[in-house]
Amino acid sequence: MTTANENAVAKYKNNFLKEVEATVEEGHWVKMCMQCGVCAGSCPFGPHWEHSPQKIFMMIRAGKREEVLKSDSMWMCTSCYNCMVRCPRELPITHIMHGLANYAYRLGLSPKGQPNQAIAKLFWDSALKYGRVNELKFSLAMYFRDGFVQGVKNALAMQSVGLGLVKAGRLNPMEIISGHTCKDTSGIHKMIAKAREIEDRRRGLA
Amino acid sequence: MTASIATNQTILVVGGGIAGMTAALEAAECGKQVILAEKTPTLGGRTSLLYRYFPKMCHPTCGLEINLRRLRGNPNVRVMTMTEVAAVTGSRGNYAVTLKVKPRYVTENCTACGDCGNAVSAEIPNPANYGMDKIKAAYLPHGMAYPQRFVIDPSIAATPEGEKAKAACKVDAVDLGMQEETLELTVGSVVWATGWRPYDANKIQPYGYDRYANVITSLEFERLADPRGPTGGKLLRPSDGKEAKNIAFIQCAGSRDENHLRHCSRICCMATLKQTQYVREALGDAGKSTIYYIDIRAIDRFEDFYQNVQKDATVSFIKSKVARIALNEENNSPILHGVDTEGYHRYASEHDLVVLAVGMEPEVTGVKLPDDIILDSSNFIEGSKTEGMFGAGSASSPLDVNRSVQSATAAAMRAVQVIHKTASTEAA
Amino acid sequence: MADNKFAAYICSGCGLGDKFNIAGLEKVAKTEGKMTVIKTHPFLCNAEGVQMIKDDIANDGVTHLCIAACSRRAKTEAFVFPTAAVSRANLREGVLWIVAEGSDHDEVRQEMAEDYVRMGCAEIKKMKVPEGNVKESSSKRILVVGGGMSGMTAAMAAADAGYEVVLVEKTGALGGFAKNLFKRVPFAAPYAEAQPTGVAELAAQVSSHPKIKVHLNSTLAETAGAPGRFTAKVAQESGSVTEELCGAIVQTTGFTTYDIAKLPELGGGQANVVDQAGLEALAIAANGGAIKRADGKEVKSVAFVQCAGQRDESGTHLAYCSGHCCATSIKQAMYFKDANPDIDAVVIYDDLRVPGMGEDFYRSAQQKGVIFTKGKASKVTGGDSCKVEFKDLILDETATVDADLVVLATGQVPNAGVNLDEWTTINTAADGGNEEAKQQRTALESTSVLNLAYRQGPDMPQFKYGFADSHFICFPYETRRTGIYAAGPMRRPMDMLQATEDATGAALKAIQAVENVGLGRSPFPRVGDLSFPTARLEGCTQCKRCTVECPFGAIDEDERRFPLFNEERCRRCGTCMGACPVRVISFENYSCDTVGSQVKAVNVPDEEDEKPRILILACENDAYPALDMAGMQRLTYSAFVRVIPVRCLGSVNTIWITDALGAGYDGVMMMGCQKGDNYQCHFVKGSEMAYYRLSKIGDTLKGMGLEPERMLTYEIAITDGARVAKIIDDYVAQLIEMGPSPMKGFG
Amino acid sequence: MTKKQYAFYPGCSSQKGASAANYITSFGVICDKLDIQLNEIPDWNCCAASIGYAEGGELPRIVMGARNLALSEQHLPGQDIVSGCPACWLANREATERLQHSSSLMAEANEALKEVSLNLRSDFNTKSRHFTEVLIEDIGYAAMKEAVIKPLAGVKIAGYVGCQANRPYGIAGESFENPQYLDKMIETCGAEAVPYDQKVTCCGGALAFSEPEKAQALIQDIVGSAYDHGADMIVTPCPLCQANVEIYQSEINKKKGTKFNMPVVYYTQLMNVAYGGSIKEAGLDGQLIRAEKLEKIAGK
Repeated sequence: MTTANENAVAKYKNNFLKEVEATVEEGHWVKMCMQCGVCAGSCPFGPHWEHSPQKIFMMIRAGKREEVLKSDSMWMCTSCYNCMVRCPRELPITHIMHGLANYAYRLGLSPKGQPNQAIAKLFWDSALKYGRVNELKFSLAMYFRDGFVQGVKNALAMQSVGLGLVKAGRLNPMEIISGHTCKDTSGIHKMIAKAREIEDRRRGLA
Repeated sequence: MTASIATNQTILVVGGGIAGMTAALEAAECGKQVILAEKTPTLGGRTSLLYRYFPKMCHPTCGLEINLRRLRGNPNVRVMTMTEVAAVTGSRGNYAVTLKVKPRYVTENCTACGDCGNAVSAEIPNPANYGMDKIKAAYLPHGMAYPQRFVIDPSIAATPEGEKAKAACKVDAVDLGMQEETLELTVGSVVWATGWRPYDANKIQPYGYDRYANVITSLEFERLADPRGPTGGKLLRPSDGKEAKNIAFIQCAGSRDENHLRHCSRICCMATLKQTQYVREALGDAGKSTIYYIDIRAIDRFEDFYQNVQKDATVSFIKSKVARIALNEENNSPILHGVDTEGYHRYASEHDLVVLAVGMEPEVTGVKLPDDIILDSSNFIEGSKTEGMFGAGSASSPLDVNRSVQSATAAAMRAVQVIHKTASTEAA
Repeated sequence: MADNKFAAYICSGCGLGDKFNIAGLEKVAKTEGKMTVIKTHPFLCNAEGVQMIKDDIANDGVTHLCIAACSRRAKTEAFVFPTAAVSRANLREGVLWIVAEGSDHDEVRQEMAEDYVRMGCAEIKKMKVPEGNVKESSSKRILVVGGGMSGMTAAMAAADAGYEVVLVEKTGALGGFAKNLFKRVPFAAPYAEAQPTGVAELAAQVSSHPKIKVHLNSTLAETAGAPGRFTAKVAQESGSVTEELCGAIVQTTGFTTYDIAKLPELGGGQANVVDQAGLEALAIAANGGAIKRADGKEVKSVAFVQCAGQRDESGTHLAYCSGHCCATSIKQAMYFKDANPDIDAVVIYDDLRVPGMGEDFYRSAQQKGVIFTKGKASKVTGGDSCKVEFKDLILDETATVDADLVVLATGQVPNAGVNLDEWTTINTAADGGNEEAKQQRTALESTSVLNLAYRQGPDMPQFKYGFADSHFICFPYETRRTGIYAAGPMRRPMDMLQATEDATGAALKAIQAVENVGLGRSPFPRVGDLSFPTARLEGCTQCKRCTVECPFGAIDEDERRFPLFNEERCRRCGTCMGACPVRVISFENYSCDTVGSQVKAVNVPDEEDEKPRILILACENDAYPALDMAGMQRLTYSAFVRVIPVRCLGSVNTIWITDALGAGYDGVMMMGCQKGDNYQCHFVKGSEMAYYRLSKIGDTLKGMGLEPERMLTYEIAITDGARVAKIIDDYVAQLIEMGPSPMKGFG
Repeated sequence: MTKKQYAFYPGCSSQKGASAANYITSFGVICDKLDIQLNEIPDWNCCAASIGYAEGGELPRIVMGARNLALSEQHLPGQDIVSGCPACWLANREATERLQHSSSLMAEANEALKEVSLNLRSDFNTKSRHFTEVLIEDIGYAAMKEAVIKPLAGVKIAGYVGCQANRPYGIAGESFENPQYLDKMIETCGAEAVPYDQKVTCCGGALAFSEPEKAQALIQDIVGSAYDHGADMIVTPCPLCQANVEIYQSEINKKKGTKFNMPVVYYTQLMNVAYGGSIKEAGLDGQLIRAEKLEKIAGK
């Protein structure tokens, strides 16, 4: 069977802009960029990423599909919304970045082991599992994502902080066992599964 | 009172800037009767606050002198300063107009000898320098002011200062009892040459015009460069009066921006290219100009000017909309943050002074457009439902001086047509 | 002449009375000025003072008056006496306000004032009230040359204002370039969609307008005469010629697209590479449906290359930007997107130039999915599958776009007729008898649009790049051929909206011209001036300088080679007067005498007095106002100078200078407007002519045994108030350094 | 007088024993003093926050919000939804606006909501608001000031607004680059708001975990600038900002040799103390870096 990526390639015949418009959250805005670059200069993580939003938009128009989807640039978004409020063309840049990241991830093209991708996934899983995010499990999972040994290291590194929080009553060790949860977790799971199913159908990822 | 100074074959021109003066003169020199209403104490408008024009680098007052001579010699034009249009009703060929004339407190007797100015001590922010310096509260707006008559600022009219001015006047030209007058008159056509105003730079928050002394507007920079300006033509920083050598120009400050002005203001690119030559004039090779732009819109033969500025080693171009301005708290120098989009280069550049090339929007203070007027999405005048009123100059679109004059001449033509039709239908 | 009565009115207001010995001034006016009436008034410009003068004119028969008060630029509206000749002695801005305070300056201050009274009286003696030359018979018809969008608009504008119009169009139909457009860019909000051109409707209106007479398939075989009396020989294709009498001309002969064949590197001449005009043809053929190429293949992808052969710094192609092309490409890209959104349309631009509301049009195209790429195209290959190679300036790499069709946005080349500089050279050679030149001249003149029967050539002088534009920012309609106005893309690259706006304005200027000429009044910039030049031909040496130097081609030569003045073409600048070596040219109120007598009237001190005397001849448009500004700012300058305003430095006759220096003046300062490419002279060539002439005066000075520094010329801008004061003081210091003129005492 | 009623959405970090527990604690006294009643939305779920994008995608994320909105509508009809956490506020408000603007999205969301037998009316228009909005718009600065009984005289505070409390929505009438409302609130409490240049700098947000170096560089700028401008403490309206800026100071000290020990408290803790609340009521015992100056006043 063909992968979602192969399907997309076949369907959009290298018209990456059309693909983005059809499959990426707020993707239809990409064509409206006038390359002023205000977004590039507004990002707090700007110095750390390879392609700025405005450049990514240009790359999309230029059909650089692989380069864009495999890049880790959009994973660097801190969701500070600076770019979005300054954009003279009112592009929802933050959402487009998230949308691109999500699409790349769903096609399996996003860079493996990208730390922000990992945390984004962990957060979502945590939120979904109990309907609410469980900070301790979330953070432990975070530390241990690179394997046990590294996890211990990470945990020890932040031990003081952890204990501090416990002492301050802001991190509850008992969460390992019990912890916060919604009553209707099963309903939430069904609801999200449905939402995912609808969206995948719409985006041709089914 | 109803003034007998006009008939339905008179053309009312609102606004005494270059467009209004042109519209009035061009129509009058075709033999038509014209009333030219200006809300300030003098004709000349914004152009008289510019140091030089692009692309010739000549002086606005040069053309103003010729136009004033045309005006002085032409009995067909009646100039009314300190006059605002309060209301217009009626239709093509027959408009009823209400004019409000503010008191000048100085009569036609004035010989501009200056005694009143010497007598008073009260000062007001100088309107001719955007309030960057002060002048006496009894003043001649500027050297080319027309009518060549002093003005007494309302703030002192009813004070002992006002009395000082009156006492000092040997020709009995000061009348502190003047009141606002209302005039009702009939005209056949109205030309709205109400001009433009700079977009409020305070609204462009990332650039901190409201927070940083050394971030100024392009209009303020015109005054800095002008020998008649507050610094005598020296490019001095507002924060510390030191000479600014390394100057940044930020294009599209408000223009081409859904958060501010949706339109392109057309003149700003050329104005900035011109202003880089002010820097060269003042500092020679010691000056440095950096232009941050999206597109350089140097249209038609202005391209020459652009190409020449590009050859100027003291001027550099960066294709980038500046993201934000921070402040170096040691020396009050603005630091520009952004990315050069040509090849993606990040910068954090410190400059002595930042000039915001602010956009043009239609002037609204003292301007009350009738509902009859048709406006575009940026509130520039497209025309009127009754087809007897027309926009001229930068009230009709963001235009440079040359195009404003063309526009004003065309508006005069349209007004003349209205008057012709009115006359011929009445004759018939 | 017999019953001329001369009067001097001296104002003692504005502090003049306090600082001057008025009695002394009155004495000068009487004994030296020979005025019969002499009155002093404490406030001459007020109603009472003015009434006093009016009464003297009405009841006392005063015909000539010298007003010794403020600058001629002040209180102009008060001192209006239409029936009398008036001179102004500038005691306020010119003396009171610029001579240093303090009693130790009282003497020179008084001397300066007395000289200005002398000069005012001397001038008025030589002045006449211009009678003017009303011509009821003059024609008020407007001739419009060119039947495109601009021409039709100008014709309608004038006709709707009640003026008869004759429109001459060389092709068989009205509409010009615009009739070959599928649609036009929007003129009004919301600026989102291309609009119908409306050309057919306008053409119909023009053809059916009762006041418009249209000549199709016609050109101008000759245009003779002057404003108010142009006779245009309209030559039909058939060969028949009709004569049309017209008062003014609007030339709207449009543009030609830059030849795509000159752009082989961009695929010019190759299959499926078209210019914007070519694309319009395809669009009209498709009429809203799928656009097909010449080979019938439906276009699925199109690339637009902006600035093709424009903004070129190499000198090979057009150096300028044609302004409209960005919006035009946006419009044309929409043709494709509107027909089928799936068509790929990319615009490769360097700077996207859509000023004003064009920004909305740009957005609209993006909304429709047109792709805009900032880049510089280096190579285009045509053929079945076209390729555009370009440098992507954002992604900083060389890239290629494949397209079924490539559209080159080429520029506008003006149709402004013969280049007069070229013509003049050839013409001089031809007149010199050079046969080859004669053939060249015939060939060149066959390309003329107006075929003016003017001494100075068959068409309007051109500005940069062959456009017949105005050089003046404040006065865009000022051409150098009085009563002939240019409009539309033949005077500046422009889009349709600007062209129609431009043509509307040009129509008004034409109307103005016919109205002014009918009243015998000068056109811009000396609007309303009734004086005009006359020549005593008996003294003329036929040197032709006046006919050559007139910046406006106002002077022809009659069969006897004498100058033939066309008053209606004249701008009253006096350049001819300055040019005339035998001084036979003069205006009623401005002549070699009116100025010369002022020069002579000045009281030139002897060597012993150690008071140098300097004559300043100042252009009344900029230098004189600058001197006034110095006064208004209460700046001081030397009281040893005597200023005479002149209409233009071009009107300065060298006799004034030689007379002055001969009479013992220590120096002469000439103050005119900036010359050269960015000239600011309101009469275009006036200041330049002056510089040219004065550069030759050196020998004369040597002959008189004078240093060349005794006569210097300066470029003065109207804002130079402070500068001019300094220049004067520096020059006076320099002269004192040099010592008194050796001519003193010989005068 | 009757209390103003609001549907309350606490959010994950503000639950008991979670990182922002002390934030909620500090609400108590304020609500009593200002007659505000916050009614917790029954069985609310995580807002999915912006970081939920990778796995979540658009619709699932919005549906998470939609469920909260629907629950609020069902159990607390007519009450604005109020949250103390900007991320939650943003997510709920964004979900609301997106659903209002797209009928197709609304239809899809409702199809998913069927699974939990909930539904949103097509004309659903309940406002999602941040607690500061309630204080500023419904109570007003004047009333906030009136309630002060222990003015925080002499306390110098750097108001740190951060990102999501400010962009893309922010408080009506405030600028994204230089918002004034937090400084005003500080001053209503009698404290001094010090001007400094990092008021709206990003703290790294959710990436503080995964990109420690990059985030801590930003946090160092924020805390450093607060020190440079003479602040005794930092005040913020955002739990994530509070956690990041407070927790990582020790890390930064270790790595960069700084001596940071700058308390980071919530605006509600300020108000609480100014309104007479105790250290415990104000949740000041929940600080990693104790805000001694406040504790002193609260102790009196």
